[in-house]
Order: sequence, then structure tokens, then C-alpha cells
Amino acid sequence: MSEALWVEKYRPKVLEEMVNQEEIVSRLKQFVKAKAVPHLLFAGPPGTGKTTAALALARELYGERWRENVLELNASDERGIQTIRLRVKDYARTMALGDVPYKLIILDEADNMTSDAQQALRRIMELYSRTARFCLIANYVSKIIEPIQSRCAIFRFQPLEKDDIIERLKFIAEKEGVSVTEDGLEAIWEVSRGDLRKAINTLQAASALGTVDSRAVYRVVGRVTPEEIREMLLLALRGEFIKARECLRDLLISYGLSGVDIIRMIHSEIMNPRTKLEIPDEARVELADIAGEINFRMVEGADEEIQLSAFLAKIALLGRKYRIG
Amino acid sequence: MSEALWVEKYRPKVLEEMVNQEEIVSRLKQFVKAKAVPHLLFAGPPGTGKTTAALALARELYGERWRENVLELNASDERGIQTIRLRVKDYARTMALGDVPYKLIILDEADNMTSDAQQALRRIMELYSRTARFCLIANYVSKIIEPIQSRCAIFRFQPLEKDDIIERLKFIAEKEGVSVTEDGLEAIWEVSRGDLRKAINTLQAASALGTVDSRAVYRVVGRVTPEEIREMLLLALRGEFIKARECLRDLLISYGLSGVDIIRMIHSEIMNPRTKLEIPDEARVELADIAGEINFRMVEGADEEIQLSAFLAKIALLGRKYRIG
Amino acid sequence: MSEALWVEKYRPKVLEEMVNQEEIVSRLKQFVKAKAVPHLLFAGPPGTGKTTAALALARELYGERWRENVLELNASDERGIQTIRLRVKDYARTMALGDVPYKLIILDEADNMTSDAQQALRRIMELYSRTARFCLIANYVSKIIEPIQSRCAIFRFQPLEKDDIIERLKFIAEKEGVSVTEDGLEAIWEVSRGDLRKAINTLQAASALGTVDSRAVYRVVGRVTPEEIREMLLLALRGEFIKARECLRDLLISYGLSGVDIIRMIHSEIMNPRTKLEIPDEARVELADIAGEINFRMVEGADEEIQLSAFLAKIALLGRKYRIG
Amino acid sequence: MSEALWVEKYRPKVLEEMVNQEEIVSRLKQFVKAKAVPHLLFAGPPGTGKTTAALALARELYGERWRENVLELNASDERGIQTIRLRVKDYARTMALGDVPYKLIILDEADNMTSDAQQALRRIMELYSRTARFCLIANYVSKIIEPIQSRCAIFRFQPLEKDDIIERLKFIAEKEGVSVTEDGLEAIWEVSRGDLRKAINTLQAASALGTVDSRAVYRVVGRVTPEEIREMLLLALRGEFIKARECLRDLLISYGLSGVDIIRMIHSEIMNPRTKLEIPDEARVELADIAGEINFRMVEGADEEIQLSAFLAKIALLGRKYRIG
Amino acid sequence: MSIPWVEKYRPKTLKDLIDQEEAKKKLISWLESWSRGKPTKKAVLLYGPPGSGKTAIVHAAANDFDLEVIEVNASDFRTATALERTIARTIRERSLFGKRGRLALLDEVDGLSLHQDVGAIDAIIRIVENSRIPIIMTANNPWDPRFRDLRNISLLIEMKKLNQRDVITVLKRICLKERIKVDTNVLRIIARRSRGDLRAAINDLQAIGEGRRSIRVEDLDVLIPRAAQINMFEIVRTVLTAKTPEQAKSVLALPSLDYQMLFHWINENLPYQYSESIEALAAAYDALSKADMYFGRINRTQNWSLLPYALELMTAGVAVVPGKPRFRFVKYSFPQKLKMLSRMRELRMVRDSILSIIARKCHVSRAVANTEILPYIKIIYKENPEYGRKILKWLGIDEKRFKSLS
Repeated sequence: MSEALWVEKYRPKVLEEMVNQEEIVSRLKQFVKAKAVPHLLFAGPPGTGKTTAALALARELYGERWRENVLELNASDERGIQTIRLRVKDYARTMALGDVPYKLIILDEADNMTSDAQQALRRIMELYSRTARFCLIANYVSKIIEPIQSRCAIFRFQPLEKDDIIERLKFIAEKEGVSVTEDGLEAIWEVSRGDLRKAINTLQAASALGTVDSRAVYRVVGRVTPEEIREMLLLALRGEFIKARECLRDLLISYGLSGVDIIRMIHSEIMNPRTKLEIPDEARVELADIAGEINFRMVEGADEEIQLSAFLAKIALLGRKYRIG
Repeated sequence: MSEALWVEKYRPKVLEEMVNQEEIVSRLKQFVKAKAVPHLLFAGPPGTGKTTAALALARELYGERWRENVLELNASDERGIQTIRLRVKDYARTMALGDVPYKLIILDEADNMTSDAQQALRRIMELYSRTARFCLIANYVSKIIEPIQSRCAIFRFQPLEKDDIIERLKFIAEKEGVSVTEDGLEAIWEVSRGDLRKAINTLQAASALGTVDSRAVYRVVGRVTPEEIREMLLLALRGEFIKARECLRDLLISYGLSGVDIIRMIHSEIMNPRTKLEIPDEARVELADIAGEINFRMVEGADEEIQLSAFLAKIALLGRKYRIG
Repeated sequence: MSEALWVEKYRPKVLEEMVNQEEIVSRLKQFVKAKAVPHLLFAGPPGTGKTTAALALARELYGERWRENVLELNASDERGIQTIRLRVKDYARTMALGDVPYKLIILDEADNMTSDAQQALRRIMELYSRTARFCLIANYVSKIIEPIQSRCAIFRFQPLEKDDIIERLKFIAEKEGVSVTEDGLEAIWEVSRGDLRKAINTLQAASALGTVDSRAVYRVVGRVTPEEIREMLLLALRGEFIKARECLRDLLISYGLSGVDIIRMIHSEIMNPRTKLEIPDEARVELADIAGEINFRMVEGADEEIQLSAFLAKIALLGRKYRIG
Repeated sequence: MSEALWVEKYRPKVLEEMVNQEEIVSRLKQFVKAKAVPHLLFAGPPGTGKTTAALALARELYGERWRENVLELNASDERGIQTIRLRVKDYARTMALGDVPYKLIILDEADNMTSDAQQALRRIMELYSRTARFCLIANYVSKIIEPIQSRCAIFRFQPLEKDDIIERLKFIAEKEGVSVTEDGLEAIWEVSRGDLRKAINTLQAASALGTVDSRAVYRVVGRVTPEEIREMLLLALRGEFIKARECLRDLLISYGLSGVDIIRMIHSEIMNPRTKLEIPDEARVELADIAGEINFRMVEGADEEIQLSAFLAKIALLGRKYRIG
Repeated sequence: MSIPWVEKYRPKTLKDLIDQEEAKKKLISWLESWSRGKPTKKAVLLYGPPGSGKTAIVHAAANDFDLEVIEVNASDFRTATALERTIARTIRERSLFGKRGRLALLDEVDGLSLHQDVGAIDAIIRIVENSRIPIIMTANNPWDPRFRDLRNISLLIEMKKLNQRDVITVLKRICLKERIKVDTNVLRIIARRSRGDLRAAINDLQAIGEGRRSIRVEDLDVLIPRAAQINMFEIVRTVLTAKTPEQAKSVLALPSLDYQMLFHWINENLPYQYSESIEALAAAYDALSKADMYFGRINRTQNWSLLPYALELMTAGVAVVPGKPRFRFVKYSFPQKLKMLSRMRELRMVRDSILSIIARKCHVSRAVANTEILPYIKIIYKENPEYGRKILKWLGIDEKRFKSLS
């Protein structure tokens, strides 16, 4: 197994290689062919290939000299718009090298910028429109201010399908000589959903423990197994409040999880259509409602232990109402 | 279809051309005629023609030489009052060119200034009242401090009527050779309400996909169609909680929406008097209450997945209460 | 109608002319007579004549030479600790011109000074009491640090009586040749309460629209009339939620109000004992809490539309709880 | 029995001595050997040796001169990130003494920092990366922002196993000449779980009472929580609000407990199976639920006493419902 | 002729200064110890509420002891360098005026600006250490944590609030000199409103007396009583026994009402008035708790538009609750919390210093030291004092301070 980060090692170098974003790829290739790239806005959930696409585009556009013609910035990194302004200014001042008359500026996490900063960005985009093209990368289009949206060609990246992800994982595992079980792949899919980067990272981390099975996967992502969560929930529902609380403490301590993590896991257990948690749908609904309330309180800074106990208490009240256990 | 931004291309050049703000236009024309312009405050929602009116006024006032006599500042651009002070000072120092004895300073988004900055602005307005007139543009009058309000003639811009907007859109579509369907126009109105700028931008963006019908419109604004929202709401109301959750997840992923976006759409579906969602008014009331709570939690940074589940859960509880489905 | 600000034009120049603050005027006149002025703190709500009194006192004290002997610093001037230690101290230290052996330093809006700056002032008031007297002007005594309070005679400016204000308005209207109706005067009183400055400003602004009647008044102050608010509240309380929502939307648009504005107006209407809403006291108190919650959410950046619907929804739920309508 | 606190006296001085964290120890020793230490993040529950490991690492790295090369900070004690920045700046400015070219900065309780402060911290880490290495200590990895995580080598500390803890306790007891019974050791394990610090503290306190048997241990544990907590709960449940409030004030003032401390103690009192509180399980559950709500309000509010008084009032209601006392 | 009366009637010698016998005695004996050359502390920290005569006593004493006063106050720049330039130089120089000596007055140290007067406290400490002349500092509130080091190097002398009788005595004396006829009632009201602040009382007297030959009670109407001189007992009663939201809210219209003070008062007395109904008590506390949430939000966001809601909830919200007990007369008390403020501060300081020692020694935060370590030490000390003492010694904690914790 190699030392490098697999996400980097197996990042597609050319547009063609990208996993399952055919429509996007074909539109981008047309730009390359015409050497006419507008400002771009790549939007979509994490791990769907936005950055990969931007880099591949750069490579195809500039060929060998791509590094000299591309500036990569991370919007949430750079302290404020001032830095961006300066760096872009410095960069866009000089002429592009080669036969494409403009440089490419890739701005990651653009939706993390305040709207004031985005306003300023928009001015910058206008100011340097002759010598530079921007490729903005964001999770949500709606968090990009309209004037920028209307200046960009927008590309929406979809989360990858289960099959595509599993196929890619198998490909990498084979190349790296890692043995993976079917339930290991299932588990990786379960924890990463359509996020390919997360999937690959999990594969790499789990492979350090030996064969990649579901246990190894849950271990490396620091996630409690669904069984443990179910057990605790059932104890609380049956009114065995104090025992449920002990159980919760064990989870918190032995897995080193934060309260928000636990709530998230409980939530995904409640929401899992294939869960083995046998409770009436009505109870499930109310559980989801309570989880929302407690999650909010924690976000506001309330004490995690107290809130988790309150959560279990509410579950116990629920259990009584639906006569569970 | 031309390349330029249509909002700019079709921005009225003279007051007369403005869409449906007769009263305002007639008052402004009197100022122009008398060459006596007081300080002005243009207030109203986005896309109702405030900036257009300011620029048209400038053109009519100064004629050919309007560019030399007008300074356009954007409050959210220029960081802080210091810059404004300096630029205004520099600018107002020199004499106006032509037969109008003062220059015009257009200050956009004036309600984004802090009240301290506004206090300073007020001094500037007094200091240069001989050589300059200010035209402040704001969304809300109430965010402009009183001493400034009382020094300005206030003009309130109303959102445009449906007919006016649709007529304008048809005019542009024809000029640009774009084909638009009736339901496409309806949909543009639906997403832009009285905001003409947004309407035109949407038209331009949707026209890139071919004929502008409602599907294209909802597609470019990244908005779920009302039918899809209704379907999900009904599932939740009928207690098919897990299915509703899956449905929601699909919407989020395939449209690349954020949680706040989807809440907003659900809200506008609930509030739409012409909606086909058949639920008692009492239930509608509670839904609105819940949407407010969940929207707030998300703004505070709570987990979107959990909060959306909680939202659906509350809807399901509501469905049970009112025996829907 | 003259162009100047009427509040300035009609500001009394001598103590005698002041509107209805006889007691204070007679006390100040005695100071003038004895040429013995203590340090003063004028406290009271806006528009009750505090600044007018300070300036009139200065004029009567120094006669022609008043400008040379008075230093006026107001909120828009720099009044940090630096200024106090340098500028104010220097001024207080030098000899007065003319036959009054001390100068007068007027600090407007002294309750907006930082406590650092106030601290720096304390000892100056004592050390240079031979060459300078201070007149501090404040809305709230409690924002003046105790050691300064202790060094001043504090005069209480009462809000003006309705009759006094109306009489003054009539006087000005006549001078300016403006026609005012009785209900126009009533409305100005309603929106300005004891604040004469606001009353005059309102008169001036409304007069720009023609005859000053109540519609014109509410229009220029951008305030919804109490009737309109009541109507909307009643609709909501009776459960006619969608209608109430439409009504609210109209108010927002036609008055150009922000969400927070309207919440604040509704709140003050609810708590107004003269309002004709027939709801139990407990419900009114609950409404205050609801208004506060929604206001807070908006301040935190939650969506205005959604929150306003939630507000009406909560009112409707309240109506249901207390069986109103 | 020695005079020192045993937790300090028996804190391992070298990595080798650490109780049962072999994997962590071996990785750290490699860093020491190569004199190449990256930024570190030690995460895990309390009492698992995080601080011990950091200090031992420092000793092995710098030898005799370790004190001069190590800066220990506690994020919860320092007033904000500014102070931290200053202290780090002052410290990192001077060259490291000895043959390791950088200093070590240990930042304990790093997960108590807001995410804004953590962003600033990350910058500090970058700024001084030549001259300083950071060792961050936290309970939860997930509360450390990702950009910091990705700059650190992460070490997860597991709670200690029962055998390890008991062995360590026996070792100390023998050294100190304290007699301990088997059930005493059991009891200590029971109350401390994987927290070695708590275990040793309990051992030392119990030994002050004589032989360490389970009675002595539970006596100590019962008194770690002030008696006033139980008394306050009982008084409140009996409706003796004013007396309960006296207790509360005592806890806040004389014990210097924070509001969250008090709720946490109430909690463990409610949850403790051995508690002397005779209340039905249902009441216990409801109490936990209310505690959650109050904890939330405390976070939002300004005055802990008010919130806790409101809590006591609610408890009194509960007492009446379940006819307690 | 135009000197303010507070200046005109400022005491010239200690003899003229009314009351404050204890402060006078302490100050005299400290100044005498200087003339013997052996002061125990080089500085005095003179503290007390505004108008209790802090500056006056210093000037009077300087006069009696024939000392020249070098003064630095809040109107001077007081950065470390500025202090170095002014005071630090003069404390080493000889007097120019041939007087016997000098006295440095660092007036209003509570007016030190955090931003402008950088390094001032450390500079003052250095100055005191190097001084060869007496140094007196004044402050209204010496308990601010940032003055901890100043307190340690100084002799603390308290100036008490004057009682009403003394204030009246002084006012009478002035009226006599100014030839104003005045009813004792008027003086009593002025004295009561001044709350022991003599300067305020004299200012009020001048404000209504200047140029008059006689004063009536009505003449006082133009003046605003200084902050919080309203009778809180009455206000709280109005709120707690109100029948409508308007009655309860009416107190908010009072000029210069200190709503934070009112909040404490309501919290203190609510349980007494509502003791008969747990339901009403819980509902009222719920309202208080909500009001407190608004206060917290205002503190955090500095959005003062939320204030009206907080004020309404703490008045109307508390007054209008279900199951409210019928009116009965209940004796109210001053908020315990405020009464105990200084004791709480001392306790907190002691606790903090002990926790800091433990925190340093055991590599934990003070909060963890308080809940995870201190309780065990307490148990050991209680059960086995001898052993406990040894541990305290090992930690370096003073036993007396430790015992004062509880």
C-alpha cells in the first residue's frame, strides 16, 4: 500500500476520467475546445468532483504549463476579501503564458464568504475579466449572491450513485492490494453516501487495520455500531432510564464521541428505513422531533451531558405513552 | 440573443421609459425642469427601478455631460465612511461642469451603513450642500437615521404589478428572439414577484436552455416545482414519515438546495392562497409556526439533516392531530 | 414654503420663547442674572428643548460674544477620551472673553460618550471651575457616571403637553402658509408624543405632499395606522390566517417597512392601553414574548417572510387558546 | 502517607511509565527519537493521560531544559484568543534552548474554544510553525475545527481498563502504606470508570478516613457533591421554595459552583441509583427533562441565579404533582 | 463671586471636614509615620462613593501637614510612559516652593482607561515602590479585579457615605453664609436625595438657591433626583401586586429607573409575595427566566431593540399569572445578592487564588480544579486535618485562606 493520500493519487487527471458526471464533462470539453471559458460556478455536495473537474479543466486548457496559469485560493482560508483582492491583483496583472489569453483562478468554498465579501469579489471579477477567469466552487448555489450567479455558467454536481462509488472503491482496493469484504463496502457507502472523497479516505484509513470489513469501517470513522445505539434507545423507551444513561456514558467515553455526534447517529438510526428498531412509526416521528430540539440546544452551547440525559428522559416519556417494552 | 446582461441592455435611459412609477417620474421631472434638485432618498424593494431612476435623472439633468457630473458610490463596496468622506470631498471640491451648479452623488445601499457612518454622512451632506446633491438608495427608509430623512425628499418605490412585469418580459423576449410560453411567464412572475431585475435575469438564464417554459424557469433558479413540494408535504401529513424523508432527501440532492432553501419553498407553498394543498386552515397555521422555528434553528447553525427530519416529524404529528390523509 | 429646516428656523433664540418649560426657564434666568452658573446636566426625552435651552442660556449669558465663549460638541464630533484630555481640557483652561469669567462647554448627547471619556471629564470640571462651566445634555441620567452626576445640578425636561405642541405646529404652519387639518395635527401628536423636534420635522415632511392630514402624516413617517394594525391582528386572532398574511404583506410593501419595523409596531399597539383590542391581559403578555422571540430571530438573520408568517401563526394559536373571535 | 497530591506524585515522568497506552507511547517515542515533532492533537475522555503524555513527551524531548522550552496554557483560563496570541507571540519569539529547534506549546481544553477562536489559533499555529509546535488537548476531536485537525497528528486516548486502574491503585496504596480492601477497589472502579485521576483522588481522600473499603469510598463520593444539592432538591420538591433558594445561593456563592456545575450535580443526584432521594421514577424522568430546558435557557440568558430559581419553582410544581413530602 | 459653592465651601483643614473621623485618624497617623521616616506602606488607597470627600480630605490634610500636592487624574494621559514623565520624575525631585515636602495624589484610578492608559497599573506600582514621598490614590470602587495588585501595596482607607444629619448640617451652614432662608424640610429632601453625596447636595442647593432669598419645597421640582433614588420598595410592590399589565409596566416610565436593579429586587421578593401559590410562582419565574434570556441576548448581540420585551416580561409577565394569590402585605427586603456583593467578591478572589495554585500544580483549568480536585482536598482536610494541612503546605496554600472558603 502506498503512503500517499489515495484521494490525491487517484484523482482523475483529465475530464474524461471523471466518475459519472457525463453531462458536465461534455459541456466543459466544449469550452476547452473553443478556448472560450466563461466564469464558472461549480456547485454540489462534498466529494462529487467539483475540485477535480476544475483542475482537470485547467490541465486540458493549458496543457504542460497549467501550473503557471492557475491560482488556487480557498475562500475560507484567506482572511477576508482584502487578501483575495491582493493576491488576485498580483496574479492577474501579469499576462497569461501560452496561447490562452487569460489565467484561471479557482476559488474554493466560495459560499463561505460573507455577502459583503462576495460583493467585493464581484467587483474583482469585473475588474480583471480580460485577464482572468474565475471558477468558483460552492456547496450551495443559493449562498452565492445573485450578481455573481448571473455572471457565471453554473454547473450542478450530483452526489454519486452507490454503484459508481463501489466500483471506484473496488478499483482502488485492487490497485493497492487491499482486501475488502462486501459488508465493508456497504458500510463505507453507508457512512459516506454520495461523497467519493470521504469514501476513499475511509477505505484508506480502514485498510490500515487489515481487511476492510464493516467493523473496521465503523471503527475508523469513530462511529458506534447501529446495534449499540438501538440498545440504548430501547432501554430508554422501556423506561429503564438509569440504565440507558449508563449505556450512553459508555458510548460517550469509550468512543470519545461528542453529544452532537451521538444525536446525529441516533437520528440516522431512527431515519434508516432498514433499521431493526422495532417501534411504531408514530414514536419514530416524535423521536425525530425531539432530536431536532436537543440538537438545537447543543448548537447553542448547552451542556452535552445534561442535554443527552434530557433526550433520554423525553424518550422514556415517549415509551410510556406508546407502551413500549 | 445578445451577450450583454439584459438588465443593463434594457435599462430605461430616460425617466419616461420607466415601468409603471408614474407618480415618481412626474415629481422627478419637475425637479429636472426647475433644475432644482433637493437631496433625494429612493426607497423600496429590490428591482423596482431605484437605481434606474437615479441614473435617468442624472442623464436628463446633465445631458451629454452626465458622466462627469455624477459620482456613483456603493455603500457596501467602500469600506467605511472614511473612504466616502475622501471621495466625496475630492469630488465635490471641483465645480460642476455645465449649467447645473451642483454635482450628483448617488449612494447605493445606503441602509447598509452603520448609524455612526450615517451620522458622518449627514455632516458631509451639510458641508457640501452648495456643490453637491445626494441621491441615497435604500431598501428600507427606517434604516436611514432621522436627521438624514428629514433632509431628503423621500420617494417610495412600489413593487411592480404582475401585468407590467409580464409585458416587459414579452418585450425583451421578442427583441431577443426568445420563445416563451405562458406558463414560463407565470413561473417567472412566481419566483420574482415584483422584482423586475430578478425577472429579467431569470428570463435570460432560462433562455440559455431553449424555450422558456415553467420547467426551465424552475430549473435555472434551482427551485423545486410546487408539485414536488406538495407531494412531500402530503406524505408527511399522512404519516408516511420515512417516505417523506426520502423524498426530501432526493429534492435536496438533485436540486442542490440548502436546508434553508427548502424551508423557504415549503413556506411559500403553505402560504400560497392559490395552493392545491388541501389542508384545514388550523393546520396551515401550525405549519407556519413550525417553519419559523426550524428556520431559526438552521440559521443558528443546527444540523440541517436533523432539523429537516424534525420538521417533517412535526408535520406528521400535525397530520395525525387533524386526521389528514 | 422655505427650504431651511423648520426645527432650526423656529428654534427659540432666547429662554423666554421656550415652549412650556417655565420652571426651568425661570431658574436659568436667575443664573444668568447672577452670572453664576453651576455645572448643568439637562436630562429628558428627545425634543423637549434641552439643546435649545443650552444655546439660549449661552446667548443670554454672553450676549453678542456668545460664539467665542461656547464650545459645542455633539455626537458626531469626536469625543473620545483623547479629545477630552486634549481639546476640552485646553479650552477649559484658557480665560473667557468678556465680562463673564468662565466659558461654557456644551456636550450634547453626553450619555453616548464612553465611560472612559466621562471619567476623563470628572476632575476637569473641578480643577477648571473658575474658567469653565459644563452643560451636559442627555436622554438618560443613568448613562452618566455617578461621579459626574454628583458634580452637576440635574434639570428635568418633561415631554411637552399636547396643547403646547399643537399650538406650536399651528404657529409654524401659518407662518409657512401650510394647510393642516385637525386630524393631521392629532396624527402628528400621535407619532411624536412629547417630542417637539419630531413633530416639526413631521409637519415639514408631510407638507411636501400638500395638505397635512392624517393620511399624509402616517405616510411620511412610514407608519401604519393603528386601525390597520388592529385589523390585521384581529384577522389573525380569529384564525383567518391567510387573510392576515396578505394584509401584512400589503402593509410591508405599501409602507416600505422592514420585518423588524412591523413587529415593533404591532408590539407597541398590543401593549398600548388605549388600543381597542379586546383580549385578555394574559394573552397580551404572551404576545409580547412572541414578538420578542420573532424579533430576536430576525436579528439573528432568520428569513423575514417565514418569521412573519410564524408570528401571525403564533398569534392565531393564541387566539385559539383564549377563544377569541 | 505522603504530603503531596498523589495524582501529581504518581504522574508518570517518562512516556514508558504511562498506564496502558502502548500504541500512543510508541508513536510518540518515534517523534522524540527523530527530534521531529509535528503539531499534535491529544483527544479522549478525562483522566486518560493526555496531559501526562504531553508533559512526558516534553521531558524526553528537551531533557533537563524542558521547563524553559515548554509553555503550558489552558484555553478555559485564558481570557480569549487575544491573550493566547500575545502569550504565544512573546514565548515563540525567542529561540528554543538546546538542540531541538522549536519550542512546545501545550494548549489544554482546546475544545472549549469557539470556532472563531480556533480559526485564529490556526493562524497562530501557521505563523509560528518554524519556532513552535503545538500540542492541543481536547475531550472531543469533533469539536476541533477541521483545518486544525488536518494540521495535527491526532492521538485518541482510550479510557483505561478496569485491570489497569486497579493495578495502579494497588501500586500506589502499597507505596503509601494504605490498606485497601477488594470491595474498596471495586467501588473506586465503579465511581471512576476509566478516569484514572478521579480514581486516585478518591483513593487518597478515602484513605484519610482510614482503611479504604467500599463504605469509605461511597462516603467520599457522597461528599464530593455538596450536601446542599440534595437538601435543595428536597426542599423544592416539598414546596419550600425560599429555603431551597437559600441552599442554591450557598452553592453559587460559598462553593463557587457555576450554574452548569449545579445542574450537572442535580443530574447525577437524580440518576444515581444509590441516592437517598425518594421520588418516583416518573418524577426523575421529568426532572431530567426540565433540567435540559433550564440548561438551555441558562446558556441563552445572563443570570444563572434567576434560571436556577425558575428551575426550583418548576421542581416545586413537580413535587406537588407527585405529592412528595 | 462666581465660584461654584462646592469649591467655595471646600474644607481647608481636616477640622472643617465633616464626620469621617476614622478616615481622618488613619490618614493622620499614616502621614505622621512618614515624618518619622518609617511608613508601613508607601501608598494609601482612599475609596468611597462619589461626594464622600476623598479629594477634599487629601487637600485638607496636605494643608494641615504643609505639603504640596502633585496631582494626576483621569483628565491626564496616564500611559506608563506618560506617568514616567510626570509623576515618576517629581517624586525624586526636591520641592520648588520651599514647603516641607510633597504629596502625590493619583486621583480617580478607577478612571484608568483600558485602551488608552496602557500599562498604567504596573507603572503606578513601580512608582510606589520607588517613591520617597507619600502617595495617595482615590477610587470609587477598589474591588475591581484589575486593582488587586494596587490593593496589595496600599493601606486601604474607606470614606463612608455621609449620613443625612451631617449633610443637613453642612447645607445649613452654607445657607447661613449665603443668607438664604430655607425650611429644614427642603434641606431634608435635598439630603435624602443626595444619598450621602455631599457634593451633589451642595450642587442641588445652589441650583435652586442661587439668586433666591428663600426656597420652597416646590422649587425642587425642576431637578431630577439622581439615579435610583426612587423607593424600590414601592416600585416592587407596584409590580408584584399589579392587576393589569399596564399597572405593572407603569414603573418603567419612571425617570432614571435602573431596570437591572429592579430585576434583582423582583427576583428577591417575588417568592415572598407569591408564596401561597406554587403555580403562580412557577409562572412568574418562567417570565423572569424569559426576560433574563433577552438580557443575555442583548449582552451578546448588543441589539438593544430587544430591551422592551425583557422589561415587559419582568414586569407585566410577572404580574399577570394564573393562580395569582390575593393581595396581602408582605415585607420586602433589599436584594441579598447586592448586599453580599463585596463578600462574594472577596470569596471569589480567595477561591480564584487557591484554584489558580491548584490549577498550576496539577495542570488543569481552574474550573476543573474546583469540581475535580478541590472537593477531595476539602474532605481530607475535614476528616484528617493534620494530613490536610500537609497537603495544603505541599500545594503552597495558606491554611487560613483555605478555611475561609466554607
